[in-house]
Amino acid sequence: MNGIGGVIAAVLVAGAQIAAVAVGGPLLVGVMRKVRCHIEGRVGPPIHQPLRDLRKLFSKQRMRPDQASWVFGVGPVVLVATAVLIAAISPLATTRPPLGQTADFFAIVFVLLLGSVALALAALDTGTPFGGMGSSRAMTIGALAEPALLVAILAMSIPAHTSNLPALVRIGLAHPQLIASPERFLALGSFLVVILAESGRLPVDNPSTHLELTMIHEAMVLEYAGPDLGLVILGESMRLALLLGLLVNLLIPWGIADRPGAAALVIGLGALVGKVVVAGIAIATFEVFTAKLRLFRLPELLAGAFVLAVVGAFTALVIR
Amino acid sequence: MSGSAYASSLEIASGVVLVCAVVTLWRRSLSAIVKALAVQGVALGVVALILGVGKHDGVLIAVACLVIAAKGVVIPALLGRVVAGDPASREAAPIVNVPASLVGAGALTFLAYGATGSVVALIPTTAGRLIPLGFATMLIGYFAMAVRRKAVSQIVGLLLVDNGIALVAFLATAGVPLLVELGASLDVLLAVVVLRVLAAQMWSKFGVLDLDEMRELHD
Amino acid sequence: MLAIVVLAVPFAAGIASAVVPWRREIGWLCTATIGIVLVCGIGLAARVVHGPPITAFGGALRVDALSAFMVIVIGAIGVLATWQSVRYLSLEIAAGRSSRRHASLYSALVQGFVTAMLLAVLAGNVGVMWVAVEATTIITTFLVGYRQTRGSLEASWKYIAICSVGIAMAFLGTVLVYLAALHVGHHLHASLDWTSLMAVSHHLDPGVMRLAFALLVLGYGTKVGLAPMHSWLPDAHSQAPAPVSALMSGVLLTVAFYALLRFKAIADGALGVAFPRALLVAAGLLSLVVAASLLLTQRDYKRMLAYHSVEHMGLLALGAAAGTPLAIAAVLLHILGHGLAKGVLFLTSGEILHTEGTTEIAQVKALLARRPALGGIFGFGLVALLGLPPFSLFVSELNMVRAETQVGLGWAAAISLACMAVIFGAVMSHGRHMLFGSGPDGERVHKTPAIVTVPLIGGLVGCAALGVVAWPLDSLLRAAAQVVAL
Amino acid sequence: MSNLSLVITAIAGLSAAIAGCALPAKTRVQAAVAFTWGACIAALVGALAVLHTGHAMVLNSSRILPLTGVTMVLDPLGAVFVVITAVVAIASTLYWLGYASHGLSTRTASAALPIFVTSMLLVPAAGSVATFLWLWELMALSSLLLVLVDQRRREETRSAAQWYAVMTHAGASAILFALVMLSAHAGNQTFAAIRIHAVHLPAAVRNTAFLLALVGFGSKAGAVPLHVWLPKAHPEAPSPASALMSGAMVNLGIYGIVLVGDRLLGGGPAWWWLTVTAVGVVSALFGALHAATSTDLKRLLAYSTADNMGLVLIGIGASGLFATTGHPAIAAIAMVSALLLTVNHAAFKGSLFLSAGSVQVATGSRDLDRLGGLMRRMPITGVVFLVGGLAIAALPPLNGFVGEWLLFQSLLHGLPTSSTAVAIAVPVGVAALALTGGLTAAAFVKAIGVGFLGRPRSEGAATAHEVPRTMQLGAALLAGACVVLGVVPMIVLPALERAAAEVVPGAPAHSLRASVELRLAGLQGVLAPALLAAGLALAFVAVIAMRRLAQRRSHLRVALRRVEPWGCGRELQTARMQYTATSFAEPLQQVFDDVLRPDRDLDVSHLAESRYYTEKIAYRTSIGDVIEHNVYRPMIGAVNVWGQWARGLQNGSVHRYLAYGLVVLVVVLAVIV
Repeated sequence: MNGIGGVIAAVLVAGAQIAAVAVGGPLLVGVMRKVRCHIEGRVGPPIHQPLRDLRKLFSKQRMRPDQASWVFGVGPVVLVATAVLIAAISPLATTRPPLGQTADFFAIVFVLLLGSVALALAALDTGTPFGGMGSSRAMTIGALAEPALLVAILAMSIPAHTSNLPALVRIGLAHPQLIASPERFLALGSFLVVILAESGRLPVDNPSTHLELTMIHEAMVLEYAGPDLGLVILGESMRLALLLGLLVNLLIPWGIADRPGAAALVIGLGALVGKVVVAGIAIATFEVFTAKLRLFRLPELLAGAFVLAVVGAFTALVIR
Repeated sequence: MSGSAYASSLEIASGVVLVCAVVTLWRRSLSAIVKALAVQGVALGVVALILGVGKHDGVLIAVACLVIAAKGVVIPALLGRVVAGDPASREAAPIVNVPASLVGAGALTFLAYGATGSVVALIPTTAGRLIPLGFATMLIGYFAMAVRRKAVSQIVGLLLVDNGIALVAFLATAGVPLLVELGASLDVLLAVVVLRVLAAQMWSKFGVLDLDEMRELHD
Repeated sequence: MLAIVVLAVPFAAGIASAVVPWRREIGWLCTATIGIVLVCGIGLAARVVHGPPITAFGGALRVDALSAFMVIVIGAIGVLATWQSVRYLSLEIAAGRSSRRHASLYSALVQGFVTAMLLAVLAGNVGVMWVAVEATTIITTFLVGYRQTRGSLEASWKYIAICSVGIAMAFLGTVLVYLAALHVGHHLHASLDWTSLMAVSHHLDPGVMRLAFALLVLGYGTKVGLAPMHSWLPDAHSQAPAPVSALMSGVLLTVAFYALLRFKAIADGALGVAFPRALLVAAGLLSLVVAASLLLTQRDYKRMLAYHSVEHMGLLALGAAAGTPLAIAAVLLHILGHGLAKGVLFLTSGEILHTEGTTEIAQVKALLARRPALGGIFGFGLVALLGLPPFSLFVSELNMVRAETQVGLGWAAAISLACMAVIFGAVMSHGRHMLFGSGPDGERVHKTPAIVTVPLIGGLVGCAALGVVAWPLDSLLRAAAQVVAL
Repeated sequence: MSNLSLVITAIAGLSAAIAGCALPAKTRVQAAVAFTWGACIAALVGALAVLHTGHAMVLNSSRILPLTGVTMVLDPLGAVFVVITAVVAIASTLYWLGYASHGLSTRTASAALPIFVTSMLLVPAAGSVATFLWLWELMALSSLLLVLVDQRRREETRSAAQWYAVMTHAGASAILFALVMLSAHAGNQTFAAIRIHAVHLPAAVRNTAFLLALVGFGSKAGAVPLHVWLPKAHPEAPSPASALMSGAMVNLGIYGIVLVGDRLLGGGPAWWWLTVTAVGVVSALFGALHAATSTDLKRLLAYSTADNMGLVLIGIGASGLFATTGHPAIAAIAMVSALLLTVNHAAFKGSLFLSAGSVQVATGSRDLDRLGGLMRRMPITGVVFLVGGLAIAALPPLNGFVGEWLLFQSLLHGLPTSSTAVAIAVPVGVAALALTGGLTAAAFVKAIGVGFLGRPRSEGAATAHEVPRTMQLGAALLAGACVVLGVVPMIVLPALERAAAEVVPGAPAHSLRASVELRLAGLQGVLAPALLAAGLALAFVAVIAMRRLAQRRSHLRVALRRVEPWGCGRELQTARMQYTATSFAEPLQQVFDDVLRPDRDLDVSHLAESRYYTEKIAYRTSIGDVIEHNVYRPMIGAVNVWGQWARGLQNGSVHRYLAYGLVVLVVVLAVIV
C-alpha cells in the first residue's frame, strides 16, 4: 500500500471498520436485548432501538454536575475515541488493517484501558457517592482482570512468536492446528471471561439494573445525560462489539479478508457481522440463565480466568 | 660469695617475695597485709642487692637500697596510716573467699611457670630459673586487685604487681637501664600516692572505703 | 632543635601557669604554646617527610615521619582543647566551683599532660616512652578528678587502678623486649632504642617476643581502650572536664596506640605477621562488638562518645593488624580525623552540659531548634564520627577495610562493618532524641558565643578538608606509614 | 575527550553549596539554583557528548581524596543516568525557586540540595571504588539532611529520617564490602581493573559480591523487602527533594546493580538473574498494592516508586537471564526496556512529586481524604498531575506505556528460548506485571479522582489557589517530557541502545530499529507510538466534531447547563458524601486482605437507655507495612534486648573490670603456652 492510493485505501478500510463497529455495536446490543426478551417470553424493543436512543440523546442539551471539571466532559469522548482507534486498526474485516503493524495486542489492551480510566475519572468528577462507588468497583475489577487478559495474550503469542494482532489472526488462517491447540482454547476462554467483566455483562455486572448498591457500570455513568450519555452508550457498545469481534476472529478466522480488494472486504465485513451476532446471541442466552455474582465473589471468577490463562501459557511452552 | 650461697640466697629472697604475695591473699587483716607487703619490698631489695653484689655492679646495689627504702619502708608506712584511720580494717568478705583465692594463687603460679618457659630457656642461670616467681607474684597481685574489696587491698595488689615485675626485671636483665628503672619506680610511687590521696578523699568526703560502694558510674 | 622547642614550650607554660594564679591571659598563652607545637610539628614533618629522622640529646629524642605526624595530631587537638579550657575555667570560677589557684593547677596539669604525650611520641627509647605514657596516666588522674565530685573520684580511681595494672604489663613487656635484645648481644644502652630494636628485630628470640608482645598489647591496649581492658574509659571520659575528655579521647588513646604500632613493627620482624595480627584482630573485633553492644541502650551522651572511642580504637587495631603501608596510612589518617571529630564532640558536649545541666540523653531535647549552633556542631560531629564523607573518617575507614581485605582479613572487615552499622543505628537514635524536635513553646533561640563555635567549626572543617584534599598530607601519611608498615 | 564538563559540574555544585550556605536568605536560593543549573548543564552537555560519540570521559587526580585519589570515567551507561539526573534536577530546582518560601530556604537545606544534585550527577561517572563510595555516601548524607528539613514540626519526619539513615548506611556497608572485595582480588581499585580481573575470581567471591551489591543497591532502589525506608522518607522530604530522591536517586540503585552485575562481573549464572527478577516481581506487586490502598498522596507515590523499580528490576533480571542463555539480542532489548522504564519513571514520578508538593503547599495537606476539587482551583497543577498519573499507569500515548510494551516484548520473545525453570517462573512474572499494571491504574485513578476531581473535602482544598509560576513550570517540564517520550521515544532510544550494547556482552549494535516505528530487530514486534498518538488525537477530534455536528442539527443549541447531581432524592449533596480514598480502595483492600493485614477498629457505643440503639459508631482502619511489622520490628526488638543485656557488662564494679583484664591475661598466657 504505497502512495496516495494506498492512503485512500487505508482510510476507506478504516472507515468501513469504524462504521461497522459504530453502527454494529448498538445493533449488537439491540440484538442481545431482543434475544433475551424472546427467551424470557417478552416482545422487547426493536433491534435498532439503541440507535434511535442515541439519535435522541445526541439532540439533547448538555448537562454537567455543578462541581465537575472539564474531565467530566472529556471522559466519554476519550472512551469513544479509543474505541474508534481500535476499530480502525484491528483485524476485524481484514487481516491487513491500516497501521496493522502497530496493532499490537498489548497496545490494544492499554488503549482500551485508557478508555476505562477516562470514564472512571469522569465518574469521580461528579462528586457524588455513586460516581465514586462505580469507579472504585470498576477499577478493582479492571485491576483483577488485567493479569488474566495479559497472560492470555502471552499464551496466544508464544506459539506465534508475536503479539501483533493481525499476525495472530493470519497465523490462525495459515495454521488451523494452532487454533485447535489447547493453549489457544484456554487463552480464549480466559479472554471471554475478561470481556464479560470489562463490558459489564452478567455475571459480573447487570447492564439493566438500576438498584444503586449493586451497580457498577451504571453507577459510574449515572450523572450523564444528553449527548454525553449518548457517547458513553456508544462507546460501551462499540467496545463490546470490538472485543467480541477480536475474540471470534481469533477463534474462527475464516471469512476475514486476507487479500486487498473491495470484494474481500465486503465478505470480511459480512463474516464479521455474522460471527459477532452469533457470539452476541450466545452471550445473551447465557445471561438469561445466570445470576449476578456478589462483588466479593468476583475475584474468584477472575482468578479462575487467570488460572486458565496461566495453564495456557504453560501448555504453550511445554508443547514447544 | 660462693656460687651455691649466691644461688640459694637468691632463691630464698625470691621465694619470700612470692610467699609474701600469697600471704596477702591469706590474711584478712589489712595491717597484716601491709606488713607482708613491707617484707616483700625488703625481699625484693635483697634480691637486687644479691644480684648487685654477685655482679659487682655498684649501680644495682644503689638501686637495691632505694628499693628497700621505698618499697620496704615508705610505701608501707603510707598505707599503714590509712589502715590505722579505718575503723574496720579487715577484708571481711572478699569477692572470692580465702581458700578459693589460695587455690587460685596456686593455679596462677603454675600458669606463670608455663608461660615463662621461653624466657627461662633464654637465660640458663639461677636468676633465670627464678623468673616464674616474679611472674607468679604479678599474677597474684592482679588477682588480689580483682577480688579484694578494700581500697587499701587494691593498692597492695597493684604494688604486688609492680614488685613481681621488678623481680622479673632484676632477675632477667639485672635491671633495665637506670633512667628507665628510676622513672618506672617513680611512676609507680606516684600512682600509689595518687591512689592513696584518692582513697583519703573518698573516705573524707563520701565515707567510702569499700570499693563496692563505688558503683555510681555504670551503664 | 624544633623537637626540643616542642617539648620545652608547653612545659614552660605549664610551670608558669602553676606558679601564677590563673587568669584568662594565662589560658590564651597556653593555647598559644600548643599552637607553637602544632606549627613546629608541621615544620618537623616538612623536614622528615623526605629526609632522615632528626635526633636530639644523643638519640633520646628522635623524630621520624611517624613522630612528626603524632606531634601534629597532639598539637591540633591540643589547640582546640586548651582554647576551650579558657572558657571552661572562667565558667567554673564564675560559678564558684573552682578557685583561681585550683584553676592554675588545672592549667599546669593540662600543659604537663600535653608535654608528656609529646615526650611519648618523640622519645627515641621505649623505656622513656613508657615513662611518659605512665606520666600521662598520673597527670590525667588528677584532671579526671578535678571536679571533686563523687563520680569524678570514682572515675579517677577506676582509671588509675586499671591503667596502672595495664601499664605495668606494658612495662613487663618492655623488660622482656629488652631481655630479648640483650640476648642478641646488643650494647646495653642502645637496646631500648627504636632504631636498634628495629635493626635487630629479625634476630629477637621468638618465644620471649611472643610473651612480650602479648603483654604489650594488653598493657598499652589498656591505655588505648581496647576491649576488654576498656572499662575505665567510659567512666573517666565522662567525668573529666570536657577539654580533658577531648584530649584524652582524641589524643591520649592514640598516643598509646602509637606505642603499639611501634612495637608491632618490631614483633612483625621477630615473629612474622601471623601472631601480632591474630592478637590485634581479636582485640579489635572484641572492642567493636563491645562498643556496639553498649551503645545500643546508652543513656549518657558523654559515655556514648566514650564508647565511640572504643569502637574507633577497635578499627585502628584492625587496621594495624593488616599492617600494609596502605593500612597504616589509613590508620594514621584515622587517628587524626578521629582526634579532631572526637575532640570537637567532647568540647561540644561540655558546652551542652554547661547549658543543659545534664549528661542524660533523655533530658536533652531539640538542641537544633533551641541552640542551633551547638546542635549543628554536635550533629555534624556525630556525622563525622560515624564515618560519612566529606569527613576524613570515611576515607580512612574505607582504606582500612580495603587493606584488611587485601591481606585476607576480609571476614574481620565484614564483622567490623556490621558492628559499625549497628553503631550507626544506635547513635542515630540517640542523636535524634537530643537534636531533633521543637523546644517548649515560647522558648527563645539561644545563641552560642562565637568564641565557642569558631574552634569547633574549625575542627570540623579541618576534618572535612582532610577527607577531601589529598595534598599535602598524603606524602606525610605514606612516609609515616613506611616507618612501621610491613 | 575533554573532561572539562566533570570539572565544571563539581566546581559549580560546590559553588552552589557555598552560595546556599553563605549568602543571606534573600538571594541564597536563587544563587544556589543558578549554580546548580550550571552543574546540571555542564553534566548534561558532557553526558550527551559521551552518548553521541560513545567514547568515555576520563578524569584522574591524586590531589583529591587522600590515599586513593579520584578516578572518574563517564561511559554511555553512566551518561544515561547523568542525563536523567540532570533533567530531573533542573526541573526540581526550578520548582524550588517557588517552593523555597515554604520551609526550604535554611542554610543547611540550601547547601544540601546542590550537594545532593551534584553527587548524584557524579556518582555514575565514578571510575573507582573509593570515588564511587565517597560520592555515594555524600549523596546519602545530603539527602538525609533534606529529609530532615521538617524535623522540628513532625515526629514522622524524625522517625523517617532515622529509618532512612540506618537502612541507607547498612546498604552502603554492603556495597562497600562488595566493591572492596572485588578490588582486593583485582589488586587495584579502579573499575577498569576490576572488570579485567573479575572473570577469574572464585565463584564464591563473585556470588558474595553480587548478592551484597544486590542488597545494598536494592535497598537504595526500594526493592522489597529492603524498601521500608522509602515510603517513610520520600513523603517526609520537602517536595523538590522527594522528586529528586524518587526521580533520580533510586535510579542510581538500579545503576549500581547493572554496574556490579553486568559491567564489573560481566554477567553471572542464571540464579543471580532469577533472584533479581523475583525481587522485582515482589517489589512491583507489593509496591503497587500499597500504592492502591494508600491515602497519603506522597506515600502513594513513594510506594509506586517501589513498584516501578520492581519493573525495572524485572527488566534487568530478564536481560541477565537472556544473556546467560545465549540470546544477547533479546537481552539487549530487555536492558533497553529497563533503562527506558527508568527514564520514564524519572519523568513522571518527578512531575507527580512536584505537583503533589504544590497540592501540599496550596491546601496544607497531603491526605487524599482531605483533598478534592483541585482541578478547577489549580488547573495547571491538576493537568500536570493528570498527565503524570496517566503516564505511570502505562496508558498510551504517554511514556510509561512504551517502556512496559518493550518489557513485555522482551519477555515474550525471550521466554521460549530459556530453560524449563525459567519458562515456569516467567509467566508468573508476567502475570504479576499485569496485576501491577491494573493496580497502578487503580491507584492513580484514585489519586487523580479523589485528589483533584469532585468536591473539595476540606477548607484547605476549598480555598486552594494555584502555586507560583516557577513551581508550575518545574512540574510541567517533566510532564512535558512524559508526553514527548510517549510520542517520540526514538529521541532517547539510540542512546539507551548504546548503553545497553555496552552492558550486554555480545549484543548487536542495534537491537531496535527506531524511526517513526519502533521495530525489534529480527523479531516480529512493532509499535508506532507516534501513529497511535496521532490516531487517538484524530479520533478524539472526530468524536468531538461529531458531537458538535449532532447538536447543531438539533433545535436545542443551548449552552452547557450546570445542575445539581442526583442524590437519591435528597436535596443537598455534601462533600462528605463522596467516596474518599479509603472507600475507593476498600474493595481492593478486601481482596488482598491476607497480604495487607489492615488494622480495623470498630467501636460501637450504645445508648444508656437501651442496647438496641447505638449512640455512636467509630470505625478506623489503617494499613501498616507487613514487612516492617513482621521482619524489622522483631529485629529491632531483639537488638534492644541484647543491648539491655550488655549493659550488665559495665555494671560499675571495678573488681569486675579488673577481672576482665586478668581473665584475658590468663587466657593469652595459656594460649601462648
